[in-house]
Amino acid sequence: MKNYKATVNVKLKEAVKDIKAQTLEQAVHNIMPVQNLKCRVGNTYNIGFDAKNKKEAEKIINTICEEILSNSVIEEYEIKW
Amino acid sequence: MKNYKATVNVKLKEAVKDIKAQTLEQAVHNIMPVQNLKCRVGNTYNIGFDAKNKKEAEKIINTICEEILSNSVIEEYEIKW
Amino acid sequence: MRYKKYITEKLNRLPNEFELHLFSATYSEHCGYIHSRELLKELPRENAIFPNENAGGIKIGDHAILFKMESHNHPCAVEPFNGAATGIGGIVRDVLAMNARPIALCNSLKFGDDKRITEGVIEGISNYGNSIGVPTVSTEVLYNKVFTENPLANVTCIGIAKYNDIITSNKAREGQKLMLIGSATMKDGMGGASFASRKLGNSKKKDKLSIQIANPFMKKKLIEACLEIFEQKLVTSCQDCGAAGILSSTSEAAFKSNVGVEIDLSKIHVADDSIKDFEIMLSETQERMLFVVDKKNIKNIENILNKYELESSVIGTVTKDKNYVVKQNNKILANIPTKILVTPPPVELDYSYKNSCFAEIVSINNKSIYERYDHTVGTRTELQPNENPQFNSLRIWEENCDLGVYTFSSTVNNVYKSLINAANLFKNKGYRPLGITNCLNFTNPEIPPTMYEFRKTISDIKKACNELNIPVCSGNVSFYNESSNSKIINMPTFTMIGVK
Amino acid sequence: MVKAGIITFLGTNCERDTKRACEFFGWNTEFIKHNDKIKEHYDVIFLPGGFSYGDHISSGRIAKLTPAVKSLPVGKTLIVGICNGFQILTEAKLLSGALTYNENIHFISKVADLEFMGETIKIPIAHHQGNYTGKGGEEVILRYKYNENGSDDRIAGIYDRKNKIIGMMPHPERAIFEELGLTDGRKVFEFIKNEI
Ligand SMILES: Nc1ncnc2c1ncn2[C@@H]1O[C@H](COP(=O)(O)OP(=O)(O)O)[C@@H](O)[C@H]1O
Repeated sequence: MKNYKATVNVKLKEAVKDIKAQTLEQAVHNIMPVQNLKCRVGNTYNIGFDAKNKKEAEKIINTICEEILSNSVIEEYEIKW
Repeated sequence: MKNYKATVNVKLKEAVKDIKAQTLEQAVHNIMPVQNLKCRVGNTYNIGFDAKNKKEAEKIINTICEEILSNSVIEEYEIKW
Repeated sequence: MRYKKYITEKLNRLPNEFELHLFSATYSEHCGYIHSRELLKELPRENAIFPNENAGGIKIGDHAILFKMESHNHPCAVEPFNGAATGIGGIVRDVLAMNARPIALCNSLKFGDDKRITEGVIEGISNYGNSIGVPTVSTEVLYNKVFTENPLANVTCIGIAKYNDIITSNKAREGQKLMLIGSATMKDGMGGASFASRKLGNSKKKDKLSIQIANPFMKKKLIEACLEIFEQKLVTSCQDCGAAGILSSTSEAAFKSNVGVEIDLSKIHVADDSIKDFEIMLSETQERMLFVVDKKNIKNIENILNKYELESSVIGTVTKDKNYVVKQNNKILANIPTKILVTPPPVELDYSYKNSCFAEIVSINNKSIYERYDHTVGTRTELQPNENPQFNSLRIWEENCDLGVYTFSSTVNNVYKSLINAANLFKNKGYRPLGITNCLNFTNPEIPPTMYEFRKTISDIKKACNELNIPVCSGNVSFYNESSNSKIINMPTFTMIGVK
Repeated sequence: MVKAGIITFLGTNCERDTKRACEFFGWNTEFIKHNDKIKEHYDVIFLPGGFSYGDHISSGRIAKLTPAVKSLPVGKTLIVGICNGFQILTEAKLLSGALTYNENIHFISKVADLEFMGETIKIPIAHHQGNYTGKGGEEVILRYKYNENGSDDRIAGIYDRKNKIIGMMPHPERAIFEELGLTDGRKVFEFIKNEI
């Protein structure tokens, strides 16, 4: 068994309106003038666990991403090891 | 004016209980056996904007981080350009 | 420590360092009611049920309406979201501990110019109350700049129980076991009790360690699990883990039951192995309850907890000798007569009069605030908040009646009148007032005219309640609502209930 | 007599309200635990509102993984998701689209005017993520009269007739009893009964 650590980044697809980002942009404009401001908001998950090998580790992370961390209708994800 | 892009990562300080991560760990355990699972949950913000120079850009991002994106009592943040 | 001499005399020996940590919590203003306990005894209690328990109330038919108001002012100043959320969490536990299902929440908030505090507190209340599925039915929001650094967040929880099934904290018997239910203990909320009894310093750095993290999901599971366990009569006594956590819950249960307890710290489920012994005792980790149970019931209780994915540990035993004993495996860390532990020394009270300043307080309550609170969950809410967000009516299906609920505050000069006015509001709407709960938000009691105003408030509450023939069922006191630069105007807050 | 099942997830908080509403119509109603497979026959199965799993990660995300949801008798029994139940059904891809944060980013709790079967009815809404986006082939059965949360096309509820699945954000179970001043929820329950 080896310990693996992955960072998963989940964000809304480009075409989906990002309400949190809009709110953030508004909040920034309320405290100071910033030009051409564009924000996107996402979630990050740091996940550590034991697996037999990299292949098994990848399978585990993929399952977690597909089943729990993202919704393919509106989100996409990226895994970094 | 130049365009700058920063990625801000906000996460709970180590000592703070991460209740979402607890739920995530439990959910993973409910769908498959994973050993030694440890999760932390955070938020990522991609922020693009115009500024005169890097120094001004840094000032803007720092203000956004301090005032809007993070709560210094329980969170810490990291900026990547 | 300020009371070391007193403690040494009482114990007839020097207390050790661990014991001193325990005393510093139980002798704090927050736990020990140092400046208020004598005066509180004057409040009219006739017709109130369980006025000295976790939550007091009123009997209606075969049921009891249990309610209590609590403050979370200091935590809201430091971390508004979690401060407000854990305030609700705490008051819900008080009602839950008595085997009452929480059916409504109320709040009275006072804000100044700090937008982040205003927004954080409102979001904290919204997030927590909505998640646990208890409707927020009555809300008051006031503004004055004196509350900028010292916001006031008072929350009331109302619960309903079958009168005969109510569980109290005073029934522990020799040989029974102490069970700690819910979240694993960690360092959050360390020193909260002494923290709430201290004015906020210039630097908030130190205070930052005292944050309690709210977990409404865990609370919801705890509510359902506790009610299921209580229904099966598996628990003799129950106490919530609030200020000073395991220490105050176990010592209060022991004292009220006239027994002793022996706690073994090595048995407690902790989330963090680096936690120190005294930290385990004082931690204010949220979403925990203390049960006193017969040994034979432990397995059944654990089975129910498993269904809700909740942890627990058997942390100690009830003993006959009335001593409060804490061990780490076989090593004895503390051995104190419980009575000494929970009875702080009397203090000198300064009632001198001094002019206090006047400030105009305005309501900023509006739909952008109360529309963030789920007020209809639970199928009891009879009124929509747009007409009067402070007044609502709950359907008590169990007794076929309606319960009026009204939350309001008053300045010190207006206490009598505001209580009479509130009762008139009930009467005009066809409700008979039944009782009140209160939260007394005051400044440093050591500096005049705080105690003068406090005493006047108590006597005006007494006068109004006697005239209205209603009891004070429960309450809370919050002193030290001041920072180095500013102090609040002293303001008592009330939730009145009535029946139609 | 109608036999209704209500699935309870950890954190669910509208199950008792939904049961009380079903019982008002005389339906035989029981709870189904999240970790039980659904084996019995029901005429209608509700996924009630409330914050299952605390809405952690995303609302409905974790509930969709439970044995109860995985064993839903799709196409055989009428399935009704209310509020969080609707979110669970979209997360499980049993209904199309997704529910994201309300346009004003806040939780919204109020009595909303809704268009339902050609008339306007008043029913409470109480949600944080009710902003519906990306409709598929379902029929729209409920629309906000005034777009409360930014949903595409003011959509508040949809119905997949083929698979017999209904999802809605409003809470008809909170608008049944005269004592509480709102009774339009009865119309929604009558509709549900007719679709069994
Ligand atoms: N202002 C008050 N009015 C009436 N009763 C009060 C007041 N303050 C405290 N009490 C009562 O004193 C007891 C102890 O209060 P507290 O320490 O806040 O309880 P807990 O530890 O359960 O939170 C409770 O029964 C409470 O109702």
